[in-house]
Amino acid sequence: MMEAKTEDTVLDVRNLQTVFFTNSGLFRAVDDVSFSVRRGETLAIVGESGCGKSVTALSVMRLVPDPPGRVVGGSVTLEGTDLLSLDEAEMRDIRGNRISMIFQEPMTSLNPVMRIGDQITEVLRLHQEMTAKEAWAKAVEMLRLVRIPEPQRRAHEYPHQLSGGMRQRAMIAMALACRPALLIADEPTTALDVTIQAQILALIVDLQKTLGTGLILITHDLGVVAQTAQRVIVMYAGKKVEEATVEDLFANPKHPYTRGLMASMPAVISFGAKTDARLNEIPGMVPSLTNLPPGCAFAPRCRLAIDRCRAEYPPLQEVDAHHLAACWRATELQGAP
Amino acid sequence: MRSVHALAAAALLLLPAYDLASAGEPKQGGILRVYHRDSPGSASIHEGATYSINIPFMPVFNNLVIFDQHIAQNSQDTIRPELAESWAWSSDNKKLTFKLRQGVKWHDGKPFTSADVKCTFDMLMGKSQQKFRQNPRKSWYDQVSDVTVNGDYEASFELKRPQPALISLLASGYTPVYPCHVSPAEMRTKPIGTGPFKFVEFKANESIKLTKNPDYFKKGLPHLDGIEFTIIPNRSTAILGFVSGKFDMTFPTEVSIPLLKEVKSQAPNAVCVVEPINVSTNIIVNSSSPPFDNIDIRRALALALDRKAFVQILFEGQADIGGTMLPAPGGLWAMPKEMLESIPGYGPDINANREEARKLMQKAGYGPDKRLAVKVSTRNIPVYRDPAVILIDQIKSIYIDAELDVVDTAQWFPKVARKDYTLGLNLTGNAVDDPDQSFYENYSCGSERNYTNYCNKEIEKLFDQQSAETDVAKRKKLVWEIDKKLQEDVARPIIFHARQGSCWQPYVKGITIMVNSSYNGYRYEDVWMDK
Amino acid sequence: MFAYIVRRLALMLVTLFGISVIIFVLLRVVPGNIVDILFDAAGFVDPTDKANLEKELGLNLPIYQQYLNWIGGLLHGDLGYSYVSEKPALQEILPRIPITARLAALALLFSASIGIPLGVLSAVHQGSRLDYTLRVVSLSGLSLPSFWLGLLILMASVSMFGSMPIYNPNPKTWTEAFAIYAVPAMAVGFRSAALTMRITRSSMLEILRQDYIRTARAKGASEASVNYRHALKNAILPVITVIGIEAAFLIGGLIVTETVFNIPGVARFLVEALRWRDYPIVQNLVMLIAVVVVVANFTVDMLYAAIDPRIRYGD
Amino acid sequence: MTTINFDSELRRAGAHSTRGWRRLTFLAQRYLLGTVGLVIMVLFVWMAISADLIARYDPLSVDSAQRLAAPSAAHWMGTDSFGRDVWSRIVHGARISLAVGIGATALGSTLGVIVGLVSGYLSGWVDLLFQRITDILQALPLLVLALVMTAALGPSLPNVIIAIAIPLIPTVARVIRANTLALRELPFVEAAKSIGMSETRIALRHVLPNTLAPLIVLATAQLGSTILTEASLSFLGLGIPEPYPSWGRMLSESAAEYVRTAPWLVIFPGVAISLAVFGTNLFGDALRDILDPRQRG
Repeated sequence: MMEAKTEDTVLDVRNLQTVFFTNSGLFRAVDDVSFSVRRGETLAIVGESGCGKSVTALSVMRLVPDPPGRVVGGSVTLEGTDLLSLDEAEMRDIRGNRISMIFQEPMTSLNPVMRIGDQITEVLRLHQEMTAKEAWAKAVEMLRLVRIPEPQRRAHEYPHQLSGGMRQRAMIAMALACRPALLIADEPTTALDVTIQAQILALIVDLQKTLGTGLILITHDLGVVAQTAQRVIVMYAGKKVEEATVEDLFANPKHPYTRGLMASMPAVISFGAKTDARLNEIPGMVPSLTNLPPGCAFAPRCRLAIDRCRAEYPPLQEVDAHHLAACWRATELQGAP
Repeated sequence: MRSVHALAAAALLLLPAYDLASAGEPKQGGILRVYHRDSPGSASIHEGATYSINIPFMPVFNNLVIFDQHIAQNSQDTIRPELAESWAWSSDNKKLTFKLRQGVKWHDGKPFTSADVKCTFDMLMGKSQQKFRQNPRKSWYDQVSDVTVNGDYEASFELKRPQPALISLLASGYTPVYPCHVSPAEMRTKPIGTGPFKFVEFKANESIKLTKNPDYFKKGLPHLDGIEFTIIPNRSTAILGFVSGKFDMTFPTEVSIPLLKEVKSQAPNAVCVVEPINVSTNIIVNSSSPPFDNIDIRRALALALDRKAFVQILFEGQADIGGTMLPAPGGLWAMPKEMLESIPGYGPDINANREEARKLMQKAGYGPDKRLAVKVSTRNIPVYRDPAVILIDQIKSIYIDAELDVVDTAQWFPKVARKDYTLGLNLTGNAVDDPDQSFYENYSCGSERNYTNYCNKEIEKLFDQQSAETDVAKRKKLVWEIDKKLQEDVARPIIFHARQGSCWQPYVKGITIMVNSSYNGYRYEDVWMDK
Repeated sequence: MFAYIVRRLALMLVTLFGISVIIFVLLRVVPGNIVDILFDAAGFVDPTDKANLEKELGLNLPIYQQYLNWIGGLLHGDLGYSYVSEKPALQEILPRIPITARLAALALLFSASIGIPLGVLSAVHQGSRLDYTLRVVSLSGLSLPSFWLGLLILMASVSMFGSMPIYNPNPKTWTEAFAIYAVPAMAVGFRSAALTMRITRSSMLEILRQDYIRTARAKGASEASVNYRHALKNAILPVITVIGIEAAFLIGGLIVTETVFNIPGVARFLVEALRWRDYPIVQNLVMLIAVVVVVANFTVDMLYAAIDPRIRYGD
Repeated sequence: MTTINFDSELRRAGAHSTRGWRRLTFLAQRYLLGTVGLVIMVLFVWMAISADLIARYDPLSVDSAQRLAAPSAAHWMGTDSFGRDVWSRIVHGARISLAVGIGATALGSTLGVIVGLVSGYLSGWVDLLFQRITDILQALPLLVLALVMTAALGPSLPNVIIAIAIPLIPTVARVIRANTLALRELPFVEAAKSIGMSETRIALRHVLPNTLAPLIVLATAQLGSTILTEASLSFLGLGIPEPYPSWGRMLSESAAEYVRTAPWLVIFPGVAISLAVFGTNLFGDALRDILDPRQRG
């Protein structure tokens, strides 16, 4: 594989498999996905909606709703601990403490009947020995850290009194309150106004730098990736189809799907809608995960598909240094799309 | 149940048998707890026509005379003095004079005098300034021309013609003497009497409370400290209350035969009797419009009745079959068995009767292929509805398909008065077991309660003849003849005379349930509790 | 907020006015009135007596006149006189209110204290055997006719203890006082507890699917904290609304229960008054019940606002 | 990590059963309680429909020789104090209960739909007026309203149905109104408007069918409660009068007198009412789960 486990590695995910049991059949939401994140590094996971990005994140958090979902294979190692072997109580000590997560919808992700301050205090008191007073002071400090004006007053307010951007800042404050080793941000800016998006993103990156946190940024927005990430993995239909450094990926995408994504990227990055924008350049739809074709899942939509693509799934291969791709014709693709 | 019945019959023969059996010095004190079946409309006995009022309020009052409270069968021989010390008929039997007791005080301390007697009966006759809100027994005094007083302690009833039955009417629980100085409206809410118990309070739908009258003119009475009626309209709850000992007594004559079994199975020590209540269940037939204007169809109807089946189903055999007058042994005026069975429809061979009925129906143009469709109207109360269900089933056998039409209480009598029915199922209660009361009220031309407008001038003459007859034996003969004629005319076919049970705890002493009236036996002055 | 309250109050008045008209007309379009009932036992209706009585009671007036008389009196606190007892209606109704109120309060307490925890339990353990059992039990509770339940309780109490709780205005002992109110309250409360449980359950399930519950989990909060600290406080809001609606439901249940347990409260009084066609009592009782329901709904909305910060501070 | 049996997990999730019989058996397993409810309901409906066939005696036929007979081969559920066959009365009673249940629910729902649809669709003063009507109806407890209505209308089968139906209007009207308001804004309604469809037609063709699911859920839930309301009215003496064999009256009238001496008179009607209501409630619950995805657990 691409990089050896180093002491710097915060999270190491190997061959993760998460399936959903539905009444239309088995659905492999995450299929044999591996990646790792180093301290202070930003890893972006990119793909259309339904490709398994969010489930990957939830699998790492062990928050996949069961039933119907279940992590069925692989390992998730955080700072040397295998998370999948922990019992629920041990896992709770990790969540919010060593790994935190920011969700897409700041509107609904905060408890409407609890004050902002209380919600931050809660995470502090769960994981750190603190009096209520200390925790509150710390919460206010966190709010100041995420640049919320008048943090003292805001801490006393309820979520609905804050704007969307403010709420997401509060979420970030909550997520970083315990200085986690890893922060997972699942489309943190999608639901926000365009003008706020950049600010929030900048804030996350800034804080990540200051705190040395590893960051997994889940997005469908390649513009965001270009601005913030060091490495990128591209997912399609539950599988990792390409992995590279940001520079490599943008300069020389090796998977037709990645190329399609890039081609459909508008000049100005402006995805304001809540749902992922439809990609004009890629015909067809994401296939139903319960009924995948035998070969490459992307083959039906791929202009370059050959017979082999339809018959045999391409393995993930190192096509360049530190550049992995799963495509029979990866080597034929050169340069920017 | 048979044993209860037998016991009741025995009590009837031995008359005050209960007292001999449980002889002993009456104990003083205690509050008698009785449940009441419903909330009476008012506290004024004169304005009511239901024993829902009589039972709780009779202990508040006294009459001029009263039926002996411990002789189950009311008759002229059992009439005892109460506010009157004695009474006498004039030689022409047209004046009845009462000598009144002196020193009696109303519950508010005012003295009782002959003026109160005059006031009461003037009001009943509708002669006084003050009026009752309603006066259901005005017709009892049709023959009284005037009530006169002679001094403070003598009062006389002047009659238009001899009416020996008058004294019986005066001895009913329905005929208390009211104080002159209290308005009828006050009597409805806060009755004042001279009786053994004083009125304390009447909370509608909740309770009626009476307390001992320490100044009662009968020395040493009453034994009880008071009587408390708890109003429980729901029979299940009421019976459970009695069974669990929350009450010393059920509401008198309110326990049905099946319910009596439940009581006996749960409270085997309870004393229960089943007695006739002198209420007849009858069919009112609208003879003024088709199809029952046809005498043949009316006769067929009378012939189709299987009275034994009614009695079997509704009373497990414990009810009486007779004509208008309450049958023996409870009743005094019932015709002999042979005479009764000679009336069409009363004969023992039901099938033969129905065969004859079918012939009459065919004569009137009906048959198995052309059945007569009618409605049987009755009130939406089980005691009315249940016999109607049986009636409908029975007349199926004579080509009549009847449909039950239940009528809301408030609309029942207006509907009957409008003649807006073909067949109706009705209950007729008789306060006093006397032909005058029942013949005039139910069968005389123009009487308000003659729902069927039956009017037969010949019979009308016989009514007067029996009423004026002072020889009891002769009067009985006349009464039998009238009763038979009424049945043969299908004026208002009588189906049966109901019986009802009353129960009390074994320690309650001095209760006698009357066998030929359910309106007269509730003075309760010498009831006591052995505990 | 102030404008909202004023508007609500105005609408309440409109509703009450509508009810007063409807109930008034409904009672009078039917043939037969108190006079017929009063005469009923006598076995005949004397037309002159009837006319006199109707005049005395004001039943001969044109219907709008009767209505105006009633409403006019009502505004002055004069509820008229009961036709039956001839006492002021207020005097008849007033002493019965605390009885029913006590019963209703106990029943609500019972229903909330049983229904809410069981509902939460059922939702948290959704799909488990416990959930199934609770759902089946609550559904069967809702399937029993309430009078039947009441009678069963009475019969069981008689055959087990040889005694039964029957209303007594002056209970001698604490236990008696408790039995008099608590047993009937449980009989009514059982049904509404079942209802409360079911609503709490579905409300909880709804809340447990919310994003902020996932946030709470991501924080490392324990299941208990997620369920009770985060979910229940949100889930309780619809439950409060339901308890408000249940106030109405309860009054219906109380009619039957007060009859079975022979409690001289307002609800049974209505049945009796209807039987007697005692219009002043029926009218005023129905208005009373309507006021209680309307005020209960209003209170619940206000309570909702008090608990839910979104409403308190929102426009 | 524990091993996972994929097959059994999938079976539990209902895979491999997308159509036909297997789908049905899966649904039956998934909504076990609902299926039980449906079976009970079907049983009662069948009983009501074929009452004339399965009743072994005339339910109204009185027989003084056979009164209070205990259950036996001749009389499966014994006889009542009139000697009437209880089984036959229960079976015919199913008809009455169904008539009351379906009649009242249908009437109440229809009126509710009209009020709700008109109110939600026309808005303006009509809406205001109709909303006040629902307010008024809602301010009176169901039983109070039904009680006053039956007292006013007098006892008869149609009157009892009307009296029970009227109080059902506001709940239905509210749901339909809310739904209509939401639907009005949806693109397909806008589209229908733009091609010049009449308002009434839009309301009936587009809006109404889309409010059907919540309506069905609501109606099923109300079915059980109407049967219970009838029973309560019977207990208060205002239910369906004789001669119709109503379960409520059968139960309330024998509850006092025959608990010990003829318990079958109390048990069978009691079980019939409770079971029928229980069945509709179970079924209604499952239906809500299926038709109202928001509530799906």
